[in-house]
Amino acid sequence: MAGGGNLARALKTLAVCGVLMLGFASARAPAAVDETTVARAPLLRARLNSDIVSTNPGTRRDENTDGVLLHIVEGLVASREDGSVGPMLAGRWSVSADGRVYTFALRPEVVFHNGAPLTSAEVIWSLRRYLKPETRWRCLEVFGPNGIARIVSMSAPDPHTVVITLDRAAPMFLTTLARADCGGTGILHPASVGSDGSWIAPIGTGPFRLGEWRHNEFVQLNRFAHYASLPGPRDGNTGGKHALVDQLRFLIIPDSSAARAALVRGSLDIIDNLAPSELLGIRGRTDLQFQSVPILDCYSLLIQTRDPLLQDVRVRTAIALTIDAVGLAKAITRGTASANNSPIPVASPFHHSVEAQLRSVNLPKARQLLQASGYDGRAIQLVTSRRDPQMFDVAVVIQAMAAQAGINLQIDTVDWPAHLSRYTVGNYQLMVQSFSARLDPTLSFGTFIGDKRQEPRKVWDTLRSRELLDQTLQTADPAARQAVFDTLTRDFLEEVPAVVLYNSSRLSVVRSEVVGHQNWMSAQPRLWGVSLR
Amino acid sequence: MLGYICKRLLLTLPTLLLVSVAVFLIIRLIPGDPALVLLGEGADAASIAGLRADLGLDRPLPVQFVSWFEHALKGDLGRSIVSGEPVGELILQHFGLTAAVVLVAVTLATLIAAAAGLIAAWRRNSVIDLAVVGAATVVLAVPSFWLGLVLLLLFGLKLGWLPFVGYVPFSESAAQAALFLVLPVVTLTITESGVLTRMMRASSIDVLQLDYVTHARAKGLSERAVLTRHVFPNAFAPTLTLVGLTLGHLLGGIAVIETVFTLPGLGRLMVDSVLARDYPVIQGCLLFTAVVYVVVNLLVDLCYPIFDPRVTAR
Amino acid sequence: MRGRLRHAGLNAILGISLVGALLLTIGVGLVWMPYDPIAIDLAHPLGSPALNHWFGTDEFGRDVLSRSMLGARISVLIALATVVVAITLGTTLGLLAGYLRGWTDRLLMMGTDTVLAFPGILLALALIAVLGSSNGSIILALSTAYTPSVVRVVRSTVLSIREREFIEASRSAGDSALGTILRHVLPNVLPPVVVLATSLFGWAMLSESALSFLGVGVPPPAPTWGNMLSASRPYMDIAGWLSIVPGLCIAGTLLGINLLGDALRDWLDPRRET
Amino acid sequence: MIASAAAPLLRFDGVRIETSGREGSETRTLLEGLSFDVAAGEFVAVVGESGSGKTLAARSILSLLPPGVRQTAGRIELQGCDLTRLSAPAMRQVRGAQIGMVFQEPMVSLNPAMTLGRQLAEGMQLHRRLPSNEIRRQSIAMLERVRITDPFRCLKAYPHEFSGGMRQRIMLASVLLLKPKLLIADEPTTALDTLSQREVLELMVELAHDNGTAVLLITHDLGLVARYTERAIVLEKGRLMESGYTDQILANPQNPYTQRLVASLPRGSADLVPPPDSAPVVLEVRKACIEYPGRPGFWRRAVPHQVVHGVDLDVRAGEIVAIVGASGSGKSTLGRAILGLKPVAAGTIRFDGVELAAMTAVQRKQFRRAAQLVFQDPYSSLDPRRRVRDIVAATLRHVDDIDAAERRSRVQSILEEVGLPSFADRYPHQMSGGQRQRVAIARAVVSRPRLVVADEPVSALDVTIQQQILTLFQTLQAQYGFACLFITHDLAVVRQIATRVVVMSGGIVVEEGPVTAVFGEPAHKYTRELLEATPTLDVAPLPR
Repeated sequence: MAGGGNLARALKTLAVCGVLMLGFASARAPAAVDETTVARAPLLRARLNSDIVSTNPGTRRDENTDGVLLHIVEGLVASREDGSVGPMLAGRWSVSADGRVYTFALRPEVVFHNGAPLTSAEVIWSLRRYLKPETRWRCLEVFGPNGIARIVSMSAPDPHTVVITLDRAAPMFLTTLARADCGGTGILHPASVGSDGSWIAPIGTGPFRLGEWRHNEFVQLNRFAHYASLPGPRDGNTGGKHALVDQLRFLIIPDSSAARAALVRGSLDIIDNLAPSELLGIRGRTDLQFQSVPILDCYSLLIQTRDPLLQDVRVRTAIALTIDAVGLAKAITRGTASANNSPIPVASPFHHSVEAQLRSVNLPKARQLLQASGYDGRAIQLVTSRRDPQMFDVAVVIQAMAAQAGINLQIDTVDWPAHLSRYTVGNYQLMVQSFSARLDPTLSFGTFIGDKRQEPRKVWDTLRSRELLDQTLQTADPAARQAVFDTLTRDFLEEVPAVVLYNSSRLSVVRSEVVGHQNWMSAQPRLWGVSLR
Repeated sequence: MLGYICKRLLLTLPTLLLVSVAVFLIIRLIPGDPALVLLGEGADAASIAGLRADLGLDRPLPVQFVSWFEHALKGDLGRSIVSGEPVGELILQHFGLTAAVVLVAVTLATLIAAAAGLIAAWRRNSVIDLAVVGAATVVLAVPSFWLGLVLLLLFGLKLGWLPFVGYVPFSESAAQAALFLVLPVVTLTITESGVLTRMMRASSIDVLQLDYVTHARAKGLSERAVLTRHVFPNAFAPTLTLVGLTLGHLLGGIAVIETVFTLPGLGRLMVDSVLARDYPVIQGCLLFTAVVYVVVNLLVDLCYPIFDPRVTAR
Repeated sequence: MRGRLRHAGLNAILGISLVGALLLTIGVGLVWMPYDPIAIDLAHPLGSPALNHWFGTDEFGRDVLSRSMLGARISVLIALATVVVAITLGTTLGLLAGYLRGWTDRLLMMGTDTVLAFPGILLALALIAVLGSSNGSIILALSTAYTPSVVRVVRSTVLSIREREFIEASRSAGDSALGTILRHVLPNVLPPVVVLATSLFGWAMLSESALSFLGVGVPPPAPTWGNMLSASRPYMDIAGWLSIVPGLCIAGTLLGINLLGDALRDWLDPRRET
Repeated sequence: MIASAAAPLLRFDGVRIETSGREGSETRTLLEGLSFDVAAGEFVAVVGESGSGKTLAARSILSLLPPGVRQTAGRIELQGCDLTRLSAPAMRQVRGAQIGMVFQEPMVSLNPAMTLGRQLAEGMQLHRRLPSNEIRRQSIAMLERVRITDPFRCLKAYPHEFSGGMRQRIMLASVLLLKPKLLIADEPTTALDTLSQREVLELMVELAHDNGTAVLLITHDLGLVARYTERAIVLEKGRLMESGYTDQILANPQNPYTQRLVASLPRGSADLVPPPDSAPVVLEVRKACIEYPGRPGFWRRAVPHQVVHGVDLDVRAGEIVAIVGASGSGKSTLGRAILGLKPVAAGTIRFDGVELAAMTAVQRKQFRRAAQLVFQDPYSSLDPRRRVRDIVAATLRHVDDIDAAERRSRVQSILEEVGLPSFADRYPHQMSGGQRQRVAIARAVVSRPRLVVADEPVSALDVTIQQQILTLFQTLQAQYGFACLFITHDLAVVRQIATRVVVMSGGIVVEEGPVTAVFGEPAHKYTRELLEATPTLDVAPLPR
């Protein structure tokens, strides 16, 4: 179980280095608009590029689902703008000296959407529910045998105190609870599920309550009048969370051009995840405000090192030498992304001079390598899909670039499920893949490094890389880790198990009437504290 | 009559069964499954296997088919894997919109085609005829989505006369919903009127050469009476068949139009379900459209004797 | 009657010129194109039409004129292959169903009904998903969708032809069923089939572009007018030439084919004799 | 030109009809300077073969010329009023009300999508403006007059529910309801069988007399002209050949074309010799029953529908036997069965003593060569996609003992014999009906058959052509000596060609024997009716 072990260790180490991520994000958000100065607008319309998959936090989910549900439910703690953990339903907490016992003090003023006050009973009920396998909580594994820790017991000494005991120290415990993909471990009122445990609808404590979900049309949230906000400005998923509109409607508009046109027409107020191809269409418009925030995702070209042809590092290097990452990123993202050949994202504090090195295009060298390898111009399949237009564009550009050195790439466009299926079993020669944000370089490298026999989706299967990855888990010292990451980066560039291309930015464009909208490094919509002029 | 209808419906059962089996096999041949889609790129093998078991996808195919078919026979098409909604409701919701657009558009297209085709045939080789034939031919040559996009750009964006996106259901605001449907209906009407006009013109030309038209003229009837009473009903019968075929196909979803105008119709539902491998929805949709196709054809056959009494529904 | 315009002749001339222009484009494209239609120039994306790029450049800086020329070849190839497969298969099955009648007919009709009961675009979507996106699978998917209509047309024509007396004459001369079909039925079925083929060609071209629009068309970077059109979508209002050029190419070709089909129909119509 | 004493009802004065080509293109004259008169209440025939312009002349009266054809000169006067100068609305007042028209094809001259009641009422509403119950009353009365059995039901019925003869009677009713001054009847009975033809024409005469309506009968059938009209005008290729009183023209034609026309009527020939009794029997049909499969029901099997019931028939070598009968009598079906194209349900058919059903493959091949068929419709019996050479050679395709060169020379020589030496490379649509029928005969005869079944081979042809084809057929029969089963409904043809006749009705043989005996003293009622209904030149016009 090398793979599973890796993950577990990685997560453990994250706890150690969690503090390193301070000061990570570029800018703190401006203070939220004071609720009293702005008349509340009746309806704010934002765009989702695909429908949410459920209203059940942290179970059936994707990024859109997480983002929408975090307006409705809240956990004990939540992520701050800078990635650290801050208070949410728990106003404060303490950790025992051995790091195993967490005591949370709940904020007494909080009420559920159904009017019931928040007490420790609901918190314990919610956590127990998440820990049941049949709930299919996304983060159940983290508390399983291979995870960071097991929860030994939960108790409620009084209605506003919750005590959670772990089987070992787990500095990553709170970070995990705050994770968006875990649904922020949102605390729910038991009335959210039926008597048989089946899901009904989320009754949470957030600034909005679920209004109407019309599949593939919209998700409407209504302002929760009795929301008890934390004091202070908006800060990530915590801080002051004021619902400044009566109704919040997420319109599901899959087509990016249609969304842009709708925004220009005024049928939509906010696009917080604009496709770069739409940038030209909004350029020079004074009635729109544009914003770009770098995020921690990563677009890369995966190479199947088990392929008879591609197991030859000369061929892999030759392919890499044809790719002009700067030009590619610029063309595909209209200059909004940062070209990067290292698995460590540009926005990461571990991205330094070694990581910042970009491979320069060298066609004569590429041809020379190909000749040496005996490549005879035979077709190499490049798998991509159209779900994300950028993945498709990357393939087209790479194909054209590789052709300059006489490399014959054939693009195989498959749909998203087929793409995932082929990724999971490693059934490809070359594949364009995008990875969602990994918070730590260990995780970033972890998406590439692993034992192909255990996990066929891993691309970089060398003993040395696996050992180096282990080393990054065994030390908390940033300098020591940086050294290992630098070595890994050099090896990665040398051995070319994949070619990292760029890290993108989250682009938002809002109508000028919209006040207070600010994306942050978490790839999720956030519409509290936003109002209309 | 009723017996005839029952017989026709019974005769389609083998077709429907074939459709069901074919659908079931084809969609399971497509690589990728709903568990992968639901869990996304970072999922580990254990959770994927667990979800597959939850969804019943780990059972042998014949077992899955029989179980689905049994439920389908009882009218239960299962629940969507993605949204958890009952498939029957999901289909009816989306079908309502598609049917509204298609029925209005095909009716308009038929009216336009009947009038234009008849007049063009009547004034054969005149400037009017040339204009009608030319327009119909050009319309045939324009891809519907391109037309839709151009109309959207023109009326939605440049002129701003019509709403652009964010369909409002009829239940919410009928007036707004109608506004949203103007462009899709117009696009579909234009696209479909080309073939129908040509068909109507051709059959009108044939009918105009027949003796009973001369006979009607020899009785002293005005041209208007000759055209409306004698030419139209007879020339319309073949066009009606084509209208039926068109309806049968379009009611199965106008995925392209729905994509252009971001309408939550049946076509979009099917395409999205295929892309999400939402097996119960795909199966339900295809079975449903097969039934629609069969029923529409039956209705057209039942209507046919109105225009051509020689054909009797047996 | 005043102002008689014999546009039948004009139509044929216009149709032949349009199709001729298409063939010329394909022919020229075989030996010469202004630029490499695949080569990207990331420094000059979305260039407006100019002297060096007559039809401008696309989002990757590729020359639209060169891509349209190559696109003509691929689009026509796919449409043509679809027509050939659908017509060959459909005619064979239609002849069998119409001439043999009985169980062959019933089974074949049930088969075509089954295919027709599938929404065409979805059938294509599913088949392409199973087979992978390639020219071959697009041709197969499109011809699967179109074959039933050919079967129906051929079958109904055969049903009317087999009642004509020359079929009896052939039988009384001692011809076998196969001999009669090949010698007398097939040649008489061909005229409507030829006319149908021209319509099919148009439909195939439209469907290919619709498939591209839905994201399962001809795999890039090979340009077809359809995938050029669908790729132009985000730039419709800022780089209109990207959609106008392939749009006009499709419309012009289809217009030419339809006009040619009309002319063929008139020319093959036995009634033109009287 | 015979001047009528009274002011004429209808006057044609120098009428010219041309195709209207585009500027610069050639116009063809279809009717040249036609002049004639029709007096009130008079019965006038316009006689001519296809292409004579007779139908165009009729249609020009009501300005109903087909597109592309124009009247370019002359006047057409109705009671002194020039119809050609009328405005369109004024012309519509004349149509139907003053001049009625009955068309050739009863199958396509009534609107199939409209009830007969509405079609009958249409003209009355337009021209008479009567209340609907009065229209209904008159319609029913008229339908009764044309002997429609259930006129009430008829008003609600659609045309397809009636036979051709009945439709033509209904058509007549609808036109005569308006009591026009002139009735134009364009080949009104050509598509009907002998008995229906007689019925319709007698009714027409009766009703026209009662209303004092003049009739312009357009026809190619001299028998009808002789029987029903007082005066006739003869057209050929758009020119007037002869006009005058019918009996005079027929008895003593002056114009060469008229003479040819009259001469080409089939007449009984005395020189027909039956084959000797010793001649072997080629064809022997015993108790043959033939059926058509019915429509299969959903639950039940198809119930077959029998059309021929136990027919016996012998044909000797070299003998010509005619089978006559109305349409639906089963005569064509019997012919098909004799050639093995339809199985017999019961009974036997033997060819040269061998039963068809029991033939070996070799025997069947020989049989195919020895027994040939000539069809009625020369348009449908020749494959439009094959050249004449291939059509004729097809019969020899399965004959093994001749090589390709022999085959070519045989085809060429038979084409010469049928008078088409240079037609080998033509397609059927490049030939006239008579020429096509020659090809059909060549195809049948080229394999030197012993039996030819000819199914109404001349009924679709013009009179003069008919005569040429019959003559050709007789010549070939004399030369090659094949036995022949000649299926026809035309008794005159029987007289000319056959020595023995078999009369069929309702799927059974009602009478059989030598032609002279059967026609001279018909024993069966059906034969008598048939003989009576057949118009011949010998019958004097009906007394006025």
